[in-house]
Amino acid sequence: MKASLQSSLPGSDGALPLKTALEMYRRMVRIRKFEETVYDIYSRGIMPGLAHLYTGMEAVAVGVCLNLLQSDNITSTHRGHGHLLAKGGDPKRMFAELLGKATGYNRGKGGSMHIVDMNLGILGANGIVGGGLGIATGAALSAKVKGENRISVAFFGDGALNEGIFYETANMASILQLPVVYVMENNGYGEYTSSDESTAGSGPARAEAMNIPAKTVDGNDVLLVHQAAQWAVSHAREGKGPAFLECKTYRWRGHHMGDQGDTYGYRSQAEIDAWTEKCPIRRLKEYLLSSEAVTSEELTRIDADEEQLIQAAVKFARQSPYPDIAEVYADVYA
Amino acid sequence: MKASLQSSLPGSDGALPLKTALEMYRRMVRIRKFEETVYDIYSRGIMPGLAHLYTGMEAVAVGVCLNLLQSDNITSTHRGHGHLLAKGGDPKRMFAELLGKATGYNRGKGGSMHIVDMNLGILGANGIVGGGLGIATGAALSAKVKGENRISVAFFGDGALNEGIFYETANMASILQLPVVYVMENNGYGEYTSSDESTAGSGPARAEAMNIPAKTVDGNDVLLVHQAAQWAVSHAREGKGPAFLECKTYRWRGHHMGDQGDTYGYRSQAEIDAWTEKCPIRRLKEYLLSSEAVTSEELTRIDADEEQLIQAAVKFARQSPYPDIAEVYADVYA
Amino acid sequence: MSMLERAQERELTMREAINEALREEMARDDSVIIMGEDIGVAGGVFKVTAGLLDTYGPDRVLDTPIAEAGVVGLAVGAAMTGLRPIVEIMFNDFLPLAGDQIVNQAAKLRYMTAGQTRIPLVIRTAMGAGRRAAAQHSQSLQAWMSHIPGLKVVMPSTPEDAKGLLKTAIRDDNPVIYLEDKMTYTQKGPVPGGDYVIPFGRARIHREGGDATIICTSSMVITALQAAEVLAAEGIAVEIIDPRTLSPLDEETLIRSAIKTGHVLVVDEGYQNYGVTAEIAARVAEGAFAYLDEPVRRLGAADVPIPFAPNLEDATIPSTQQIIDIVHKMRA
Amino acid sequence: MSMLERAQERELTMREAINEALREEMARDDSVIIMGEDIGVAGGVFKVTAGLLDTYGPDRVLDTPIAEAGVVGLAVGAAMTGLRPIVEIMFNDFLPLAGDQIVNQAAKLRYMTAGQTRIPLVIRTAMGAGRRAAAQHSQSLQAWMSHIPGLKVVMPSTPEDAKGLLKTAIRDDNPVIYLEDKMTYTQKGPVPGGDYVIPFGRARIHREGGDATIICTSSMVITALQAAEVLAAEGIAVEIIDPRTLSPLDEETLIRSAIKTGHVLVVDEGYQNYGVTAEIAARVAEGAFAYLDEPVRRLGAADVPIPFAPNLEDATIPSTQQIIDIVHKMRA
Ligand SMILES: Cc1ncc(C[n+]2csc(CCOP(=O)(O)OP(=O)(O)O)c2C)c(N)n1
Ligand SMILES: Cc1ncc(C[n+]2csc(CCOP(=O)(O)OP(=O)(O)O)c2C)c(N)n1
Ligand SMILES: [Mg+2]
Ligand SMILES: [Mg+2]
Repeated sequence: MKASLQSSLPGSDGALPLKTALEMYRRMVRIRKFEETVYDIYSRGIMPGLAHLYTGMEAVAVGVCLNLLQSDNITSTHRGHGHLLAKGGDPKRMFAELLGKATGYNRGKGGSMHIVDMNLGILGANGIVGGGLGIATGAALSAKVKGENRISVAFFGDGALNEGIFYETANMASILQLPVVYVMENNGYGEYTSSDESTAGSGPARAEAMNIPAKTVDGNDVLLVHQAAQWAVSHAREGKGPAFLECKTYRWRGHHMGDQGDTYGYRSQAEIDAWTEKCPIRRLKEYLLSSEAVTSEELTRIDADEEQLIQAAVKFARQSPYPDIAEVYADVYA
Repeated sequence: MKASLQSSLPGSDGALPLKTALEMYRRMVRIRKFEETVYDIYSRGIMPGLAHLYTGMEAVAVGVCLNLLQSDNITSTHRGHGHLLAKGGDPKRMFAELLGKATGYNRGKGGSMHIVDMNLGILGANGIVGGGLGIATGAALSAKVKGENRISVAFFGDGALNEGIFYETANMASILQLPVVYVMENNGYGEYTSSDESTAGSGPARAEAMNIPAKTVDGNDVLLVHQAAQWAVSHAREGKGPAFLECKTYRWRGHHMGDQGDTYGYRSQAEIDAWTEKCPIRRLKEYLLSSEAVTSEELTRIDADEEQLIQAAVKFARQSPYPDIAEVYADVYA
Repeated sequence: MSMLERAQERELTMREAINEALREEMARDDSVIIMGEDIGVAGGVFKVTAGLLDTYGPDRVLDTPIAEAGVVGLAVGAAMTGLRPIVEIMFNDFLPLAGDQIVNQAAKLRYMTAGQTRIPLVIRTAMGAGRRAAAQHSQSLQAWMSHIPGLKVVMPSTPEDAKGLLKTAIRDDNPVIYLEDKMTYTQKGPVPGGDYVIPFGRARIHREGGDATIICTSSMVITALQAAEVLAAEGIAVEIIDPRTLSPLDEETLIRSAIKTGHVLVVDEGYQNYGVTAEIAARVAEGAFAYLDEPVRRLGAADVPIPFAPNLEDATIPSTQQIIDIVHKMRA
Repeated sequence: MSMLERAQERELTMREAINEALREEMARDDSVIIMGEDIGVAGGVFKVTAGLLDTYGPDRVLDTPIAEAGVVGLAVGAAMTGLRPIVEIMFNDFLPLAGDQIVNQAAKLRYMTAGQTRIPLVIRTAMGAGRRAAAQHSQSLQAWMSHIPGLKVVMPSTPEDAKGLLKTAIRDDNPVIYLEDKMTYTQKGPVPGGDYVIPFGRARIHREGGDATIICTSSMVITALQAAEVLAAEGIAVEIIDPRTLSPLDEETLIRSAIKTGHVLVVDEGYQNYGVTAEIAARVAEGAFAYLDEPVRRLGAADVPIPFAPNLEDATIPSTQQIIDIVHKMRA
């Protein structure tokens, strides 16, 4: 780990406050507990539809989002729970949405892949691979045209990198010098296809070829992600145009809930184990404890708080009613 | 001019034979005369539809195509006459197609933007910007799967570079190591929009970011284009995968026949004049004469031959009948 | 329309009427921006956006790269966050390049989010055959757009409608596909003065008549009106109705006329199979069932890619003569 | 079907039947290749292509990047030059990403070139709602595909049809869109042994009956057959017809049945507005005009983006009960 709580982070304007580090920890734990609870309720047949878990990737969303203001916008992916929680999303309304309940963010009409919270600048998870890229870039266009101090962050995967929409929108962002940060979550696979076998060259190289500065960072180290994102976010916020960040990470739970064991035969247990070793939460925890700025009890308290938050959220969701059938015809048009 | 008839061309396997140089001259003159005749008949209201002229860009198509075998495939663009003639297309059937006549390549059903000659490996002009990229790359896939010694060349413009389809298909060509050469004709504009204002970074940089080797060449110097294309074509033919070639050039006659004078106000007369000075045909001619390998009479004879060829072709086209009305319903399905 | 507006009426071409609507809406609301290929410096390939760049500057009039999906993608994001983008897609044949952005993003976001967002986006695009532009530049894909819930679809046939409907489209909080028949750009017609809007979902009866109903869209209105003239001379009074918006569709007005005349022909320039004429015919056949003297007839473009040769292309487009022939047959 | 084939009949799931067709055609003709996202190593997200990579190797079974337009683009070029590519587009909701390649390239190239080229391309794709997959993974876009001249559109409803129609599709020299309802993959049915094909443009009468005709597609056949059972118990004999291919459409068989029963309902899972039911209803209403006792009824999916919540989603899909209710109303 190269960044430290005490020392000034290169590229940042000062030391990382302990408060921020603890907030990182809290949010990563929240995401982990959220996702593992999804795993549980999905396995028990309580949750309908598809679920793509963020477990193992928590450092990316948290490291990036802790650089953002509430008024900044993000777009997320099919694997969106982590981004939403990192940006401040309410676990209650998220779980309710996952269960298709009337109290969900989208009153049950969207489900896991379509959660939006306009107040928090969450412009949406998206079921189309690369679907958030146009939206985030367009939001950056709004900010520029309206002279507002907002930036956009588009999270997207290594798989999405190969969709033409990345190329088309990043080119426009570059020409127009829009305040948008492209965060590529490189977890090695798009579904069951290895990124190495489907991608010629790298994300950063492709961004740089369009004059977008780019960095690659260990996506399992939240401090490094935070630091790199600080660079990217400042770049965008200062009007220097788009920036690109590749975060290397791994999804422990497979592509989606149907991808368990050897169903799709594309990855080995050894690989999974190796990445589990690199758990981003454990890494931060060990670092915090070794820095002696935090006690084990403090962290355990956070764990417990979050556990309670998540359990209360699930309970809320489960007890909520399904939407009224009249909802079918509502909201097609404004 | 850096290449020479006598000396060995760097990257080529020997001196450029005079025969080839004369064939370059002949084809460039053919294209020029073809296009200027289109200009004439279009202006006189004889040709329907749209016409995008290749005048001024002749060195690109000719320099590239003289490296190809008849069995190699090319895809062309809306500005396709030059590519087709360079690959051996028959001016008679082309003119007939331009006039919508039954004797045309496509029996009048395609027009200027859709001419195909499967026997010559001309997989088509295309009315969709970037429309030939998938086809050329797919033809390279066929060659690879079937173990045939054919390469593909996709001609496309600086404007087409910004369509996602370039990015998607070039990535696949790179991963699969397909025998395809991407020839980007950078004439500075996509319709009336300057390439500088619409394109971040360069074509070669974008190709290299996908591990595709790339070169840029003066597209008004047929010898240099020929030499660079030799490199690219060999690269593909030897199974080393795709290559990318940017040729810098200019279209004298504007985007299409409606783009005359100041209608669209995007380019200056000074700019046009400067490029007219760089006429690729005159450059080759002066070079040939100065090399003393050819006499002025020989070139004049080629000019006259080609003039005759083109005039005969127009006459043939004009005298040909329109297609039978039953053609409307033919060929929708095989 | 007020007396004042009528008094201020001028003859404008379709192109001028659309340009005026754009200009006025951009003046009225500075969240309106316009983006597309060659729309700025060049004023658009059909010159519909001429002068806008000079007036509103490059922040609000964006010449974009050639990247239809990207352009619409940016517009969707901009629409979600406070702008009201108008996108020009040069030819509607290129809508399929932006298909995902239109269908899976723009059309669905409001619904999927249970109304948390609105998408005030207008996509203007040129459609229609007749310019010898061949199969990739001559289509009329309104059936595709009309099939998608969440989109509104507008097809003006006169300068007056073009202006009033475009203003409504720009002020609408939903994605609106606005199709301009390229053969009508130079067509002239009276346009009222002042700021007026035309509501969506109200058909316009261009000509009344009790013998047969012709429901027709966009430039087919002109074709049908010509046929009506000829038929009138023969003593056949044809009612000509333009739905003006395909979605929402003013079914009521169409059915009322069908009930009155008992003979109905639907004409639209899209491919006939699985096209706009099918939906309208099916609705009218259901709504006026007991009153129809014969089946609802349909006339769309021939079900072939549009050929280049002038004689072939002409044969694919619904013509005045075909309409006359069908009406004769209907009345036989 | 020969006696031998019948004798060799087995029960297969839809998925197995499709897999078998792919396998056999790849064995028969080595110009057949298959490409798509996750179809190789993983055997496809729905496991339809399981085992093909092992048998035919990575040259003929290509795991592609996530790039729908690019994949179809390559397939078009490959089809023009001697291969017979089968592309899997994971969900038909993603067809719009490849819209241009399908509509402007694949569908038109043969015509534009006056028959100089052929495009033996099959695009297989999963459609249909019911899996709580929400608005971007549950659509049924067959109306879009059917509208485009130059494409053929196939919608099998049984394992037997799935296999025979897919073989026909692969051997066809035109681009064929082959839509697989994801809810039917595990549905079992008898499949003949041996190599058999089912011609396009021939409807299948699943059940005969003189009281009413239900024309239905894909999984709606199952829904309609269930309704027919219930209605039979009430003494109402319903005829169930599956056109099997929407383009070409076996209009004759549909109209013949309409003439016989005088009552017709068309059911399809696409959005109802400007959808498949419109075309079929319009044609039947025209062809059987004098014999219809009442208007042709239509039942499509609700005209809304498909909601996630189970109770809401179910309400958007045509149901057995809705069919029964409509037939009751028709016969009232
Ligand atoms: C346009 C489109 N194509 C395909 C899919 C199916 N799909 C869903 S997720 C996914 C993989 C995405 O990979 P990546 O972008 O790396 O994200 P990750 O799942 O690894 O987080 C695919 C192919 C889709 N949803 N949208
Ligand atoms: C998909 C698509 N978008 C837009 C157009 C309209 N259009 C035709 S040519 C052209 C410019 C192409 O520029 P470039 O690729 O540089 O080729 P050039 O005309 O300069 O040879 C445009 C925008 C089109 N035909 N297809
Ligand atoms: Mg990934
Ligand atoms: Mg250009």
